[in-house]
Amino acid sequence: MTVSLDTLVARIPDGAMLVVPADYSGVAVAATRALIARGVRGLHLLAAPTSGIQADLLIAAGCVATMEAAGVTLGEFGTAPAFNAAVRAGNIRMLDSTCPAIHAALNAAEKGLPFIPLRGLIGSDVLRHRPDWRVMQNPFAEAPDPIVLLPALRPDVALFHAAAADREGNVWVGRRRELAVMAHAARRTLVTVERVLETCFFDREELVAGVLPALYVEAVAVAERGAWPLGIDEAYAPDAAALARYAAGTLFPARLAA
Amino acid sequence: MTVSLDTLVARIPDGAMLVVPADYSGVAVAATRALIARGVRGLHLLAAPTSGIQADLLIAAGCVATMEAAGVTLGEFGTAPAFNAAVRAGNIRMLDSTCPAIHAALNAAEKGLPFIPLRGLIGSDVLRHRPDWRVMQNPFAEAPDPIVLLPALRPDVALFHAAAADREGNVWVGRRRELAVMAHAARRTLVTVERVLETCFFDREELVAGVLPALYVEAVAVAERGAWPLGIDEAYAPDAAALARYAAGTLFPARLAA
Amino acid sequence: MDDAVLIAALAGLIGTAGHVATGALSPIPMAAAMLARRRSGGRMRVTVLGSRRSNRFTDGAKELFDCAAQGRLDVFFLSGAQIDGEANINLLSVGDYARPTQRFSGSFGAPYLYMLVPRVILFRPGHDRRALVPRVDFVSAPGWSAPEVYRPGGPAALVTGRCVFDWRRAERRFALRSVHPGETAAGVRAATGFDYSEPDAVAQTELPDAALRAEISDVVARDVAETYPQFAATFGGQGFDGAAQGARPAL
Amino acid sequence: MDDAVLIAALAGLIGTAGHVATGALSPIPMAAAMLARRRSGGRMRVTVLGSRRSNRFTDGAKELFDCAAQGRLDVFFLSGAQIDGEANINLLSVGDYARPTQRFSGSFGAPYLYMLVPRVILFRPGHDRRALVPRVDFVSAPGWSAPEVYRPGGPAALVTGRCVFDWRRAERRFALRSVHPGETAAGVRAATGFDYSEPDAVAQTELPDAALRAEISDVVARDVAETYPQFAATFGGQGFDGAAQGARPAL
Repeated sequence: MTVSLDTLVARIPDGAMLVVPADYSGVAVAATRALIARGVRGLHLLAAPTSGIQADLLIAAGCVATMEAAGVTLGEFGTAPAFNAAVRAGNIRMLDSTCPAIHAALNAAEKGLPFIPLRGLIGSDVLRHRPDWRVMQNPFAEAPDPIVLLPALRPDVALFHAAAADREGNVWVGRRRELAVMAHAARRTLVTVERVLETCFFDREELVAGVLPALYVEAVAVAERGAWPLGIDEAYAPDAAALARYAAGTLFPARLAA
Repeated sequence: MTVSLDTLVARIPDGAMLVVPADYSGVAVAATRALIARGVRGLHLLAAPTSGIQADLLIAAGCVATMEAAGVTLGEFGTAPAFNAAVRAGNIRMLDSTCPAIHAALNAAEKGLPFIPLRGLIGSDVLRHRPDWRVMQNPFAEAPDPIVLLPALRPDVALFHAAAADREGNVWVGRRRELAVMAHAARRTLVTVERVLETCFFDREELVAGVLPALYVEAVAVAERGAWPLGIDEAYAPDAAALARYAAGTLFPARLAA
Repeated sequence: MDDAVLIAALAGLIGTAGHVATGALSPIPMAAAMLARRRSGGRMRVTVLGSRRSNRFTDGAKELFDCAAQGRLDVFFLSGAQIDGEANINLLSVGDYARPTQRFSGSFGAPYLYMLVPRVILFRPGHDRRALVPRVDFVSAPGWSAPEVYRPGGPAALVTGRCVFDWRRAERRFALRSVHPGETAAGVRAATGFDYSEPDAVAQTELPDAALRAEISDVVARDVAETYPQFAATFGGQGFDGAAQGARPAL
Repeated sequence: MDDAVLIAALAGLIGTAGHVATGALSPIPMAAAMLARRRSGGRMRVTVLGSRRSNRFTDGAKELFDCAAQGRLDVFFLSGAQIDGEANINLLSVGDYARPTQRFSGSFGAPYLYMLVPRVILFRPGHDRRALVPRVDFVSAPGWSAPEVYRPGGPAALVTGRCVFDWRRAERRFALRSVHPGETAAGVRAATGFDYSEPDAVAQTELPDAALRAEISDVVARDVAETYPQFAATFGGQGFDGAAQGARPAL
């Protein structure tokens, strides 16, 4: 169950739809650098629902064919330079989305639904540029009531970083339940953790609600400070100085990251 | 925030759609007896997704106009006598459902969706007897692909029993996340608890994932052994002897329960 | 009825599945799943609804259904107050739907799981013409579906107190596979209200030997007793600690 | 720009709402919400995305959106790289969509929240003709919708570094409510690329007195610093403990 970082990322094939979490939710940056080192190509990178340095690193290294996100940003450190350049140059296919649409489409995959409706969106150019989304009349309404239908998003692989796994391969995600949704929705889930504990989370009932069961986890790799320069709530804060250097283009040589 | 049991159940109006959990998930039996004592009438009782002694008590006391459930049973203690008699006599309107449909329709209400699709069900007489459900062609499929659409279930009131609330009115539900879905879906949520703690669950991060925030809870009443003769995982097991007596018709005089 | 025969037969039908789940009031299927897991060297995942120890779900009561739709559940067990020759099952009522002569608990998750779980094993100890009927009064879940209906799952077999039937999907009918010790093919035919295929020579369901019986008793005592204490107490005469509960949270 | 003026003006617009939420990178709206909560005697609920202490959500990142759809969120804040006179907002790009001259982060939750939250306060400190335009290049979220479109929410006001506009829903246009200290109605007109209503006599946005400034500084130091340490450090000169984090779980 526990594998090396290189073995872990070898399970992400070229061309995969890869779903990754937002910066606040446990980003597997160390695994991302290993993935770049292995030279992955043609990813459909799905941010759930936004991404930052992770998307930017992958785009800078030429790994991404399609980027799907509600936002790509370095937050207080500014715009994501490689992402912005790639969009302006038309070097990646960009599927602009909105946070609740990505959450809902992953919920649809989690439930095995081919599609799910969502309120809002009508009149937005986000919808206008998504021919894969549809608008239909709510069949339960008498009066006109258009509503958007989203096809389910079923990623090939989910990849994230968490504080700890236990000896069974269960992963503690706490209140970051979006990680559980990602794992339920994806065909395979790969996780890096700060450490593997010799206990079982299910022996402590107060932890159980925050556990992603091993049932959904294909492999775990230990990566200490694996979210750096981002943070992980349980262990360390984001490294503001390093993120500022990244934004300025000086953290990783030529932004190659590996 | 903390009120008496009588004040709590006074908030359940006649004719309300009342959603209650399955026997394994924290049933507010003491509150149910208080509700019967106050003489509630015309309930649309929605079991999420099944019910046992609670539904049977309410039906026996003539409180229920419509029963919606995937199953009503006393489990190993046999059939629910008042429920079965009422169905055979045609004294209640029965909306037979299936567990995933009730879960999905509550998920739809939680998400503010007017409807949600669900796989399965086609060819079942459960579907045939639910004219409020619809079958439509999956608009994302080229080939014929019929799929069921369920209207959202948005209950007026959710009522359940839990081990503890904290001083802010947050309720710990642990892995019984169906209780959180019920509360999100319902307009108002009323909770009985074994006790109210002087702490705040949010001060202990390992508990947070199992917390239903006070945002969704209108009122809490203390009811020690409030699930009896059912159990609550944190505190006491179901009382098998009492349940057997209920099934035999001798636990509560004339099954009036109050 | 010899529960060990049923447990062994069900475990054989489970085979080498990756993930097996059992529903409410299912001590014999649970024992069979635990026996199959032991044979897999612990690699098989078994999810027991109603158990804290043998249940790793953390996303509420919906997770079983989501899990099935994701294709992460290989084997499930269903039953029926009535089962017919097209593998339709009835968990709801007998007689007219609006005014039934008999009402049961309800269809629970059957209308969904029967269609989504690849191998559903029907288990119905009582085997007579009232249970195994030409046509169920109410279809809680259909045994087969038209080709345009999304249906990755369906019946695999039917195990009763008398015999084991295989489900032949292409023929849409059951086929007698074996009769339990003490039963005959003619006896099964007489007790069954629907038609089915029958080989010229009908095998006997394997009778567990002493070693297998001991293993089954051990499985029941170690794995099943937490969830089904009454069943376990009757089954093996093993002591049961009624106070054993899952770990309690320290609030 | 005097942040205290903006904070006081936003707090006034929040009024007596039951539940206010603020999104990413929103220190001034957060301070305003915290000030409004203090004025409510603590009854107002404030949810700060990105905070552990001021965030009681436990159902993952989707909960904000579900909560809004349930009608449990009264006020939210949005911004725009461009905002036009019909209250359309653009968070995405300038120029042609396929080959933009400027690309921003993305539309985040705006296409949804702008339509579902009853009172959305637009907040955009930079106020010039590049930001407040006749027509946005990309509609991240529309300011108004056709009557058949389900839309319980929409814009309530627009606060910039120069002034406060009310949104007049029936007229589908902004109306100048007040100009901040040091600004004039003519100056606002010159800096604004879209047309709007203007009263004959334009009020001045209230300038916080010393007591209110002290209260705002206190709110920033006590409530905002956990989520926005840099903002708080600059704002009040208050010390900040960079190591302060939410409670860590004992795994």
